[in-house]
Amino acid sequence: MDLDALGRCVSTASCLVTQTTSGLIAGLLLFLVAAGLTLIFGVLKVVNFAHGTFYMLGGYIAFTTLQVTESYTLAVLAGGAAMAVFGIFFERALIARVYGQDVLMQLLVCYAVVLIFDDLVKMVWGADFLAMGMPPAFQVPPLFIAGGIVPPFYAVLIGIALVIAIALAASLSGTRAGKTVLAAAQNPTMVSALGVNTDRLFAVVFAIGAALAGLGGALAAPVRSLTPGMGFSVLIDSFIVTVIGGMGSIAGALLASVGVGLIRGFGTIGFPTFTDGLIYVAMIIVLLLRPTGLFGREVV
Amino acid sequence: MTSGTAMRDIAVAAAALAILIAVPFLVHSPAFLDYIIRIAAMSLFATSLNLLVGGTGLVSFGHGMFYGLGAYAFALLMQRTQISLAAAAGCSLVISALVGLAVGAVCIRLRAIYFAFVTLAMQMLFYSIIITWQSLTGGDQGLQGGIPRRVLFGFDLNSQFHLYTVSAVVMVVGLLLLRHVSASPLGATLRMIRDNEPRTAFLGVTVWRAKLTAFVIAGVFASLGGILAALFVSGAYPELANWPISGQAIFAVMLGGVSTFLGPLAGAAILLALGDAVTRFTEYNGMVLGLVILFVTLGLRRGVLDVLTEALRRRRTGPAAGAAE
Amino acid sequence: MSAVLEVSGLEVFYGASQILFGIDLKIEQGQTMALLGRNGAGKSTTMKAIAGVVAPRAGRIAFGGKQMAGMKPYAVARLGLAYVPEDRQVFPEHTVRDNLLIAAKKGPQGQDEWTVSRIWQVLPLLERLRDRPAGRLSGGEQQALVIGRALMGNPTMLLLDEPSEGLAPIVVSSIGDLLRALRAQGATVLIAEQNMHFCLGVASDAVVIDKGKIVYRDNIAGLRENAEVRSQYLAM
Amino acid sequence: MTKTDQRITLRRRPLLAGAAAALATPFVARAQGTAKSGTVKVGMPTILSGAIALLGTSQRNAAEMEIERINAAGGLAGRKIELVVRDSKGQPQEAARVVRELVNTDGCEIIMDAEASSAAFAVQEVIRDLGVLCIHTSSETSSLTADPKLRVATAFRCARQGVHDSIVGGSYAAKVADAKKWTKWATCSPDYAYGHDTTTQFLDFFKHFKPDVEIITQAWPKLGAPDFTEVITKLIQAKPQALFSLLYAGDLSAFINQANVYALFSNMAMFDPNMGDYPVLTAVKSLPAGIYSGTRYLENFPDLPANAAWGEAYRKRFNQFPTNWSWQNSTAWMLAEAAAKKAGSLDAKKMSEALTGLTIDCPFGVGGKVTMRDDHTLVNYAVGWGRTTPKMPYVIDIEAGDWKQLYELEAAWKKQMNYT
Repeated sequence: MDLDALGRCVSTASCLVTQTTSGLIAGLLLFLVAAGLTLIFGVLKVVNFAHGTFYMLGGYIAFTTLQVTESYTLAVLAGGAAMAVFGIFFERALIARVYGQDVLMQLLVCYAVVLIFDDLVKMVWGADFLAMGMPPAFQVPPLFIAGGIVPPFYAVLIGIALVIAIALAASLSGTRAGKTVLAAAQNPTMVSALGVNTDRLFAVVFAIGAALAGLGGALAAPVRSLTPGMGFSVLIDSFIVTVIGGMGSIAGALLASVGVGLIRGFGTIGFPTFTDGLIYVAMIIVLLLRPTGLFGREVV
Repeated sequence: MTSGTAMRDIAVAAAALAILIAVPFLVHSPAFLDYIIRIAAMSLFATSLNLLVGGTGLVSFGHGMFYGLGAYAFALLMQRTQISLAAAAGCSLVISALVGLAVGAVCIRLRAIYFAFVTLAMQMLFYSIIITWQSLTGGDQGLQGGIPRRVLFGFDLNSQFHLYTVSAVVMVVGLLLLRHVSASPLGATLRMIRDNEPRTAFLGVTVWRAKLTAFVIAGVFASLGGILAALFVSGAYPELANWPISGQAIFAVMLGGVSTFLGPLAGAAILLALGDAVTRFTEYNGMVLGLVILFVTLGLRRGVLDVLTEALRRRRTGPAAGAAE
Repeated sequence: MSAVLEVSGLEVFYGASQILFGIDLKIEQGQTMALLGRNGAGKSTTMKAIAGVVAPRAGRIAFGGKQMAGMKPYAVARLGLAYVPEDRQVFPEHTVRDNLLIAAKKGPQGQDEWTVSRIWQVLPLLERLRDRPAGRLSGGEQQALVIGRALMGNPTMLLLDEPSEGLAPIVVSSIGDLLRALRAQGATVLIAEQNMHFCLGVASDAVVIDKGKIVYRDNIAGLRENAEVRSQYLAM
Repeated sequence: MTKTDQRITLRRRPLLAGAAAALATPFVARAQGTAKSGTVKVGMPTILSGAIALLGTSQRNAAEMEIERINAAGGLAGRKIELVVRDSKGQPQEAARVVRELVNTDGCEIIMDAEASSAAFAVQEVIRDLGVLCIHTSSETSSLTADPKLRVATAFRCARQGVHDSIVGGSYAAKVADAKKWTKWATCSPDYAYGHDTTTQFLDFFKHFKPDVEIITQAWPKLGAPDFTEVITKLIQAKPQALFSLLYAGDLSAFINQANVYALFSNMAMFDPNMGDYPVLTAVKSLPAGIYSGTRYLENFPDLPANAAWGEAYRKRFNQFPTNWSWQNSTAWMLAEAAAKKAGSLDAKKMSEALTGLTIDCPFGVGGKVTMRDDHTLVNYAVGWGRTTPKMPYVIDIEAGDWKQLYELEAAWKKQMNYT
């Protein structure tokens, strides 16, 4: 514990700005992945433990696409699109068979997929870690804003994450399709009885959720290492964010992601060896005060 | 519980124990002894989890915390104090009960999936404390130097056969006790809570007290399993407290079946044997295990013992099903 | 005239227990059929089975001559059968208008299309509440909303499960007015009800269900006269 | 429902029988294991799955090469080697089980323990119980062999170790810091036992050589963390002149990539003993020049023809670079070969006696020789520091560590730790 350092940081503008932005960066990248998780839970009531696998596959597919096409944009799109397709397949072939069943059944099906794809990735891309490298366009020095440091690459990532957050929120609350999705989240049978093909709706929602995870993996690939099993730590973080924010709430996921990012940003200064512990403690406190998370509804 | 079924259970347990103890005299197989020692640890862990999952409807994702707690408390007491093995084990169980009481008091307020997550969070917090508190726990490298395996009631636990005998006795007695709990009025109350919590509360049952009791009992038996695990590996490692160990117990429970008392034992036995066999044949054990899980969850849709008991019942009652065989 | 909906030999189980024991029903174009029975007689289950919400174990359900037993709810709805469940099931966080819009669907050619503004005409109370979340409406307002929502799908037939349940008498009578108006426009409706008086006022025909079987069928005038059936099965 | 159930039941029978047979093998397999007395089985528990599967695969490769060579020359004490590799997934309890199975069921007479640290400690306890010969080939934690309480008569370590790296690193860093007048330092190491212990060790020796350094901040990112952003900004805020880090493998690569985004390397120098290993050097796409790096495995260090030849042979055969773990594993086989020759038998006790104090010719040793010291640990292997360059040979200007100085300081350290 180093409360002096924390106090010093909070009272210095540059440290405050820099740690806040780095918290925001970590938080928003996390949000991309967690948004998909919370969307899938909100609508399908499935706790998707395979979400980290989508993130991993998105990263690896982006890696290979970049090698072939040498375009980071294409790589990111490929990562997201491939996971959308994979999500549909996964939902139809596996998850659709355990709807309404014990959460443990769903957990095990997802766990099986995690195990299988960790090994498949090892077979295809090898056991060694891979690094994608920074696209040349972003190999530029960082910007200095209000004494804080903001790298252009991260500025772009923050922008993309925010655009996706806004687009997601706007299309959910502003379009008929989005409203139907929200209605299906509350009462799928009734939505089906109104003539909406809920099978297809669920598959599409799952695909969007998976695509967000894949996009997250692909976007972050230039600065993160690709290894089999890399989805795990991201999965845990996404779960924490989803649970704190309230399962099914996009706004909650955004708030909690940024919160977790900020805890990391300042925790690393004040509590360098207990940053993760802080996050678990935060999660437990939130759950005790609000058992369904910040914005969650009671789930049966 | 009627004394008739209790007597029957005790008779079955005594017979099982007699067979287990006879085996090493008939066949020499150190691997088999190891296997039973590990089953002893895992089956207590999984069966205690099923008291929560199948018996109360409390889906805990963090039960491994108690397995790890048992292992660490016991190993630390053995390494750092001079107390006897039985006393160390007893103290570890008391510690687990107290921790179970505190953690349970926090967790059982929550329902369904949120209970699952807060138990998981508790386990991860526990794990991160183990990793961080290096001076006590050795951090990620675990407790080094082994556990001094003192003599217990004339059994020298350095000998594999003696450790095997003690493990077999602990397993059989532990399972018998858990069986007693699930057949007791408490067990019946827990099942009522599982099936309809509001109605149970309406009938005048203090639901939280029953749930908390179940949580503490389950925690104590899980840590008994952890103690055996610590004896087997002669140490305590953070992996014994990390979430995949909870996942293993969950899988053992589902694999064996939630609705039969011995389901988790069967699940633990199959899971361990499967894991060992797969490791012998391929390095892609995750893939094989994954496919097996898919087969059980999507193919069988129930645990193995559940399938078997249903088949047996059908054979006994339904002539059509009998003819089909 | 051919039957719009024809149910025969319908059997439904919940787990191991059988709820329906071979239901036969025939509803013709323009009929408003009341399905009467005590609590637990099997009314709601019959409605759910027709709507595709529960899957029957045996029996046939033909709608406009098309076999649809075992279809998913959305497929049933797309054939033109709109289902209004007994507990109403509005989307509580959506506004009244959004509840209607989610259900909007083209009907068969030549039919007068239901639109939001036409719903406002027949259910003027809803227009005043158009931007209120449906969860904050009263029971009667919600009932009006779900009937309006069902109409937005431009169905050829309506399934109403207990539309009068738990509502104040004045609300019940206004819903009765709406149903009579629909009947006058030639709508085909199946109403499951415990409230016989309500049905006597809106229905053209009636069947009585008890313990999962149809025990009586006649036109509404016949039921009105038959005190024995009323006392034996409808506890009046 | 009934129908499908029957079908499954019928088809399941032969499957079940097959599965039961497969599951039962461990309990009967020993008879087969000992029947072929012409060969000697060597068990290798290691990690073949997950994020550090490379630890296992690159050692298995090395073992394959050495076994082929030794078998061609007549085997160990006249017996051909048969290698049995098992994946423990890096879990200590699983490693313990696997080793017991390898010995009890498969009849392995020697264990080449290729487990990372925590599992190596678990293996050590099993070896204490079973009394077979064991050479640890990856654990770098010094206490495994330095602490007499942990030592086991038949267990040896053939791997570099933390205290050696710390002494050489401390002395090298002090020399550089003196020349460049760098007094303000920061550290950034993974938050687990290795990271904490070895960082402390390094700082002790560093301050021993250069007492006027000041550690202005310490960051402890989590092992396997995907994101180091907040740690990187914290380091930049602190404005040290140089950074010492023990990050390695994928974490190190991610850290460098993320640090590049913040232009961290234009603000401070970086010292990392784990940089000089090909998997990291080749994976990082824009490797900054001038990172001070320890040598883990490099074909150009030690600068011996035998080393270059071995590296090239490995690369040709497996189409990838060897790792630090590869040379350690290879050396273990060379030691076993020499010890078997000396002992004339594979008996654990005789082999242990032969191994203790044994010096052999080895491409990875200083002057082509390494020694298994009497405290059961490898010494005189090549250890040095240099500076990175983005192209092959990746690390240049390598200065070799001075083993004389190393022995002295190691002895002092052991005394301080009460290990004598």
